[in-house]
Order: sequence, then C-alpha cells, then structure tokens
Amino acid sequence: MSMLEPLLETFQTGSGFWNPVVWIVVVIVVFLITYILRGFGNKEYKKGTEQVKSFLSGNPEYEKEKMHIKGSNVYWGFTESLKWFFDILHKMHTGNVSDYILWFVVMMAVLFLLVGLM
Amino acid sequence: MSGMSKIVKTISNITFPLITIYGLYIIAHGHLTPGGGFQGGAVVASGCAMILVAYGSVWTMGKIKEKNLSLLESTGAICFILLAILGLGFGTVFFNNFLVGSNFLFGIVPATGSTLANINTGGVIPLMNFAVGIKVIVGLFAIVLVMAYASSTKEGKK
Amino acid sequence: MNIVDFLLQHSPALIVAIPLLGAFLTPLVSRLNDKARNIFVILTLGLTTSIVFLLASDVFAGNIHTYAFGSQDLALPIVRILFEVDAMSAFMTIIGTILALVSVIYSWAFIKENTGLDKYYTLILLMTAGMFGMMLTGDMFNFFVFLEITSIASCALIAFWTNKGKAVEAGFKYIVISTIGALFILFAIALLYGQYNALNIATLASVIQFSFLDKIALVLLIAALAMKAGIVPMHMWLPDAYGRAPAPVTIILIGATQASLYGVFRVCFTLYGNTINLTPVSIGWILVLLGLITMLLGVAMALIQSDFKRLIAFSAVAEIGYMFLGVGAGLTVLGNTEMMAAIGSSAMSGGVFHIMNDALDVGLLFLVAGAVYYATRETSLDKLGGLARNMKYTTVFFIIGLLAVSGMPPMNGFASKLLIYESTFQLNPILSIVAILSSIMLLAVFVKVFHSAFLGPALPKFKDVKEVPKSMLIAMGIIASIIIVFGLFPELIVSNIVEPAVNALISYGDYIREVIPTFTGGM
Amino acid sequence: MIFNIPFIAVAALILIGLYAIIFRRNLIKMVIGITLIESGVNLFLITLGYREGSVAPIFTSLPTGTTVPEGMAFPVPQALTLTSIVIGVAVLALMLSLIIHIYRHYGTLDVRKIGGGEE
Repeated sequence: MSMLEPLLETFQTGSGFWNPVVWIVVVIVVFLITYILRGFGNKEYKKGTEQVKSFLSGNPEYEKEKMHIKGSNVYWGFTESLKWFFDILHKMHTGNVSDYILWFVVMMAVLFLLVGLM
Repeated sequence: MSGMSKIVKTISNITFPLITIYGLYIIAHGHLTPGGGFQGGAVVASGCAMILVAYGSVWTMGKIKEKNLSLLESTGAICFILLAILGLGFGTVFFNNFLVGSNFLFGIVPATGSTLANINTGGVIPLMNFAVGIKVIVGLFAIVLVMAYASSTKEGKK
Repeated sequence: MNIVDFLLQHSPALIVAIPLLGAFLTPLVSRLNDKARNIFVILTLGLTTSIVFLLASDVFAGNIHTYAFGSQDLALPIVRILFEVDAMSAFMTIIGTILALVSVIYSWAFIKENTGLDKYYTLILLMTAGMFGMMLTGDMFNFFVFLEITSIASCALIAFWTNKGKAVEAGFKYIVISTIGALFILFAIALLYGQYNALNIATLASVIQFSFLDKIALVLLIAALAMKAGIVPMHMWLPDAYGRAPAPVTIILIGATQASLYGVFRVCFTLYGNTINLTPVSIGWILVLLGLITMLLGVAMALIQSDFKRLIAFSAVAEIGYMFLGVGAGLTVLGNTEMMAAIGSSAMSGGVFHIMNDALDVGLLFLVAGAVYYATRETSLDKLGGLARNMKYTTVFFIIGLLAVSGMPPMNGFASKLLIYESTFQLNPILSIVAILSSIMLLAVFVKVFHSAFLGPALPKFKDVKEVPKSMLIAMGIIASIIIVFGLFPELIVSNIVEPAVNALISYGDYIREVIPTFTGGM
Repeated sequence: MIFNIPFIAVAALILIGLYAIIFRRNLIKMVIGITLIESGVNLFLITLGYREGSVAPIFTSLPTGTTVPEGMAFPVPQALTLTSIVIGVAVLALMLSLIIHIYRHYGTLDVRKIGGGEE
C-alpha cells in the first residue's frame, strides 16, 4: 500500500483540489444506478414491434443514409446566427501566403508600438 | 534540355578539370585559407552543373544514377558524424579534435604569427572539410540534376 | 567510470547525434530490405528515448547539465557551442521523444504503399534531431541552425505526397513562413551579438541591459517564434501544414511547433528574465492577450471546418492559446515572489503541463484522423459516417482523445486546464471565463466530429472498411494509455516532472550561474 | 556617416524583400524577395564583424606588424554568415523544387490562384 500512496495523492491546484480516483468511484456508482434504472424499462421493450420505429410527427421516415446529419450541417443554427462573425473569419483566411507574411509584419509593428515606444 | 553545340561541349571538357582542381584545392586548404568544404564543394558542383548544361540532363542522367549520388551524399555525412563520435571515443568529448598534437595525420600544431602555412596541421578539421566537401559536391549536383531532369521531361511531355 | 555515467555525461550530444547518424545510415540500411530499415529506425529512436529518459531523470533530480562541444572543459564558453539542459529542456525532450517514437511505429503500416521511403525516414530522423537540438541548445545561433534544419526537413515531409497539389502548396507556405521567421530571428541574434559580443544564452542573459536595440530584438524573437508556434493571427500556415501532411508527420510537426513555443518561453524567461518587467506594458500581458485571441479564434474556426484534419489543426491552434495564457500569466508576476507563489507558479504549472497534454491529445486525434483516412481514403466530414460499426478500437481512441482535448475529467487535459482556470481567475476573472468558454466550444467541436464521422447509419460505400493494421493501433494505444495514466495520477506527474520545469523557468539565475558563476540575480 | 551606409543597405534590402513577398504575385519573385532578406541579414552580420583597417583572421601568414587579436576582423560573424548562406542554399533549392511541383499541378505561378479553396 505504501507504494500506491503517491499515486493516490490529491492533486493540489493552489486554491483547490482534484482527486481523479474519487471521481472514478462516483462515475462507477452513477453507472450502476443508471444500469439499474435501465433494467426497469428493459422488461417492457419488445424487439420487432412498433416500439422500434422512430416517430417523426407523423411524417414518413426517409432512408437511413439521408437521415444522417453531415459535418457541415451540425450547429447550423449557431453558425447562421453568428454569420457576420464567421464571414469576417472567412475573409481573414485567404490561403494566400503573402497575406500570412502581411499578418506577421502587422503583428510585429503592433508589438513594436507596445514594447518599443511606451 | 538537350545538349548544346560542339563548341560549348569542347570548352566544357577543357575547363571542367580546371574547375574541379580549383574546388578540390579550396577544400584541401580549408583550414589554412578562406574556404573549406562548402565553398570548394560549391565550386566543383558548379563545374558539374556546367557539364550538365553542355550535354543536357537526359545524357547526364544516363551516365550517373541518382541512387548512387544519394548514397555518396549520405557517406559524406556519415564520415562527418563518425569523426565527431571518434572525438568522443579517442578524446574526451563530442567533436573533440583528437588528432591535434599527435604528429600523425594533420597533427602538427602550427606556430602563430607571420609563418608560412603548413598543410599538415589542423587535426580533424581538414578531414571534416573533406567529408563536407563530398556531401556538398554530390548534394548540390543532385539538386541541379534532378531539377533539370524534372523540367526537361515536363517539356518533353508537352 | 561505468557505461551509465559515460552515457549520462555525454547524453546532450548523443541525443542529437544518434538520430543524425541514424538519418544518414538509413539510405544504406534500406538497400537491404524494407523491414530492416523500419526496425533500424525504431531501434535508433528507441535508443535515443532511453538516453533522453536517463538524462531527464538526472536533470529532474536537480542537476543542470552543460556540454561544450570539442573542449575539455568550460574554458571558453563564449566561443564554444554549448548545450545546456535544465528541467524545462528535459521536459520538452520527453515530449519530443514520445512523439517521434510513436510516429515511426505508426508509419510502419500507414506509409507502406508509398515510394521514396528511405528519404521519408531520413527526413523524419533529421527532423527529430533538429527538434532535440532546439530544445537542448544553450546558444542562440545554434538554436537558429536547428530551427532551420527542423523547418527544411518538415517542409519536405509536408510535401511528401507530391502527387497532391494541396500538399505541395502547404509545404511551400510552410517553408516561406519558417524561412522568414528564421531570418528575423537571425537578425535579432545579430542585434544581440553586435551589442554584447556573445551568442551564449546564459552569457547574454547575464549582461543584457534592455536598451532600445534589445527591445527590437525581443520583439523580433517573440513575433517570429510565435508565428512558428501558431499564434493568432499568424496561425494560418498551421492548418494548411497539419491538414495536408501525412498523419505520422503531423504528430512530429506538433513537437517541432512546441519547440518554437519553448523558444518563446526561453527567450522571455531566461534571456530577458532579468529585465522583462522593466517595460510599462508587461510582455506577460501581451502573451496572455495573444493566448486569449488564439483560443477564441482557433476554436471558432474549428467549429465551421468540414475537413477532419483541418478541424483538428484549428483546435490545436486553440490549445496553444492555453499554454500562452498559463505561462504568460506567470510571466506577469515574474520577479514578484509573493504573487509568484500565490498565482504564478500554479498558472505556469498548468501552462507547462498543458504543453505535454496538448502534444498527446492532439497527436492522438491526428493519428485517429490518419487511421480514418487510411481505412476510407476520405477526410471530409460531409462524406464520412457510421464508422464506429467497422472501426471499434479507433472509435475508442477517438473518444479518449475527445475527452482529453476538451478537458473532461478524468483525462489529462482536465488537470492542466483546472490549474489554468483557478490561477488565472485570481489574476483576472475574464481570463478564466474565456478559457472555460473555449474549452466548452472545443467539446462541442469534437462532439460534432464524433457524431458525423463515427455515429449514424452504416453508409453503403464504407461497408467493407476494416480496422487499421496493428502497428497503427499500437501507436494510438501508447498515446491513449499515457493520456489515461496522466489523467489518473496528475499529482504524481505535476510534482515530479512539471514543477521542476516550472522552477527552471522561474529561477533563471540557476541557468545563468551554470555558465557564469559570478552572476547574482534571479530567484 | 560613411560607416552607416552598410546599415542603410541592410534596411533597404530587408524592406525591398518584404515588399516583394507581400505585394508581388509571382512565386519566383517571392523567392527572390526571401533571398533579398537573407542577403540583408548576412550583410548585417558581416558588417558587425568589421574593424577599421583590420586583416583577415588567419593566424598563419599574418602581415608583419599585425597586433593579435586587435588587428584582425572578428571571425565569428563570418562563420555565422557562412552557415546562414549554406542554409539559404538548401532552402532556396527546396523552394524552387516545390515551385516546379506547384507549376505542374496548377499550371500557374500566381500566388492568388494557388491558394484558393482554403477556408
């Protein structure tokens, strides 16, 4: 046990602490509770009946492949509402190496102003 | 790029040995005069590049295999590092000049001041110059050769 | 004198020399056959790794190693090229060696079908040697030389798939960026040399005055090294290079980027350590500000990417912001013993620990992206889907990487981010709010990837996709297990490895006194 | 004033090089700009090592009456410059070979056309 002691030490962050081992115990307990709760509902689940079908407000179900939300469509609402911000970002990233160097020179000038003159 | 006229080829044939000798001189005297492995190697490589221009890259590629060039190049680099590691083995630390003062190969300690230069000095420095020289000659020539060959085949395709 | 002492004494030179010798022996060995070459490269890096750990164990015990090339002693430290290894250098070399070893193991299967493999392995070893040189050297000019060696080798590797136009273009962008950065670094070195007639970092640090020319040199060094480290708004080369390079190259490229990051820290803390807080506008606050912008913009750009590898590359940009935030927060209170003990040291522990965590987490994600590419020949998230059915191990590794990179407990990313949040909250609450916000957005970004690439119905075109070969699984498994170990025992890692490194940065006087014994100053 | 001319040349070379990289569209001209910056930095290093009336720093075959080491130019900047030139050759070769590949793929050397499609 004395060998294990340094492994189980609590992680001090200066103003707080964090012990992963305790956290893992909590995770295992929560997992067990979830499993028990799942067991209650599992009895009423029957394969092959209407229970398995998905319900889309009465609309017909598409094929499985078409139902998959692709990478660009995830967070569509978020990106749409912040369109002005992402448009600026798109304009920044031109993919042109001259612009990269221009950013470097601009950055250098800003740092000069901050460090050199003040 | 195909070969150039007969005049160019003849002049290149005549000047190529002179350029090579001069480059090798710079490599060999690297520890005494300004110069050394890289500079001499660049001179020799420029001589090789002249042959390349005169005879065309396809002809040169047929004479010299690129694989052998890269093999020779890594040989030069290995020689350099091995000399440094020998400093660890025979001397005390990495890159130690273990030959100096041994009166063996390049082992004489020269007098400072207004003396005439003695080529038998410098310890491992001349040897390292040779290693670097091989690497630079072959490396630069391989770069020029591959570039010329790549652009010539491109033109051939068009 | 037994062999271990001998190796330990000469280890700084051997760590650079063995990969270098191996690099040039590789074309000779590959004449035998391919298997011999792969084993040779792995053995070379394995030997280097063991020497790195030997050196690191001694350095973490409190000894600073110096190694003057070609001389018997430290008689002429101004002229000799000097390697100086303190705990921070040793910490960085451990990261570098783990990444390099994993990369060559992964390459065995990943790159098998390509031609020109002897050159590939030569360049990998050359790049590793250059990276180690940057981390170990104690000489400014030597730092520049190794920076260029790393840049040239990595540029050639980024453009390794020359049949792809995008890869060649990314390689060209990378070499332009790194050459210009390196030239400005050389200019700064020349400015310092012209004033103080020295190139050695310790010698320079002991006499530096912070004159106007020194300020110019500082700005040039920070701007150029920050560009090489991928700080917004000079980060745009990074997604191109990371996204287009083969996955095993990308993972070493992370190490090379972090070597530049190490350069920023070394310049700020050691070279200018005595004088850095003489300016009214603290350099530390500039670093903190850059870190915040980097985090926010990196994660925002990652959110809208549809290419797997470019997305991870942008999140890697965001991760670099955390390191700048943590270490910059420490730099603001450098020289103030009270504040340093209260805030600075834990913020810097977070920042420095996060260097290692970022290398492992982002590295693992890149390897997973490479595995997905290997299995499906596809990197676009719009076309991937349902891969968890066919690639079970890869999915598990992706989940581990996802949790780690977004700072979820119990992975290692959480421990370092917790340190950063708590310490920067005391400095200014806005800092930690931004840090937590971008961490949440990172989780959102990777949940998106997980959903669109691994979940969903089985797509007909990926019906025959198989799990990737063993060597790639082993490479991913090594990193994943290190991530879990670091996550479960953070106190062990922080007190044994991270805190010595942080103390080496803070007490820059020890670094200088190793070469200039008469120097007084530093904590 | 006359001794400041090299420094003015250094500044001019670096600025012209930066101009070429940022505002020229041809990749070859950008590479020329990088080489100009490199020449500027090398010139700066060499100028730092110069002493008025000094001789080359070679210990044998010194002219009679040279004071050692005050009468000699600094050797270190020359070594630095040489290293930097060697690195420059390697970088130049690499950049040009990449340009050959870029030209093959895109059929153009215009920097605005090769970078398209990045987001």
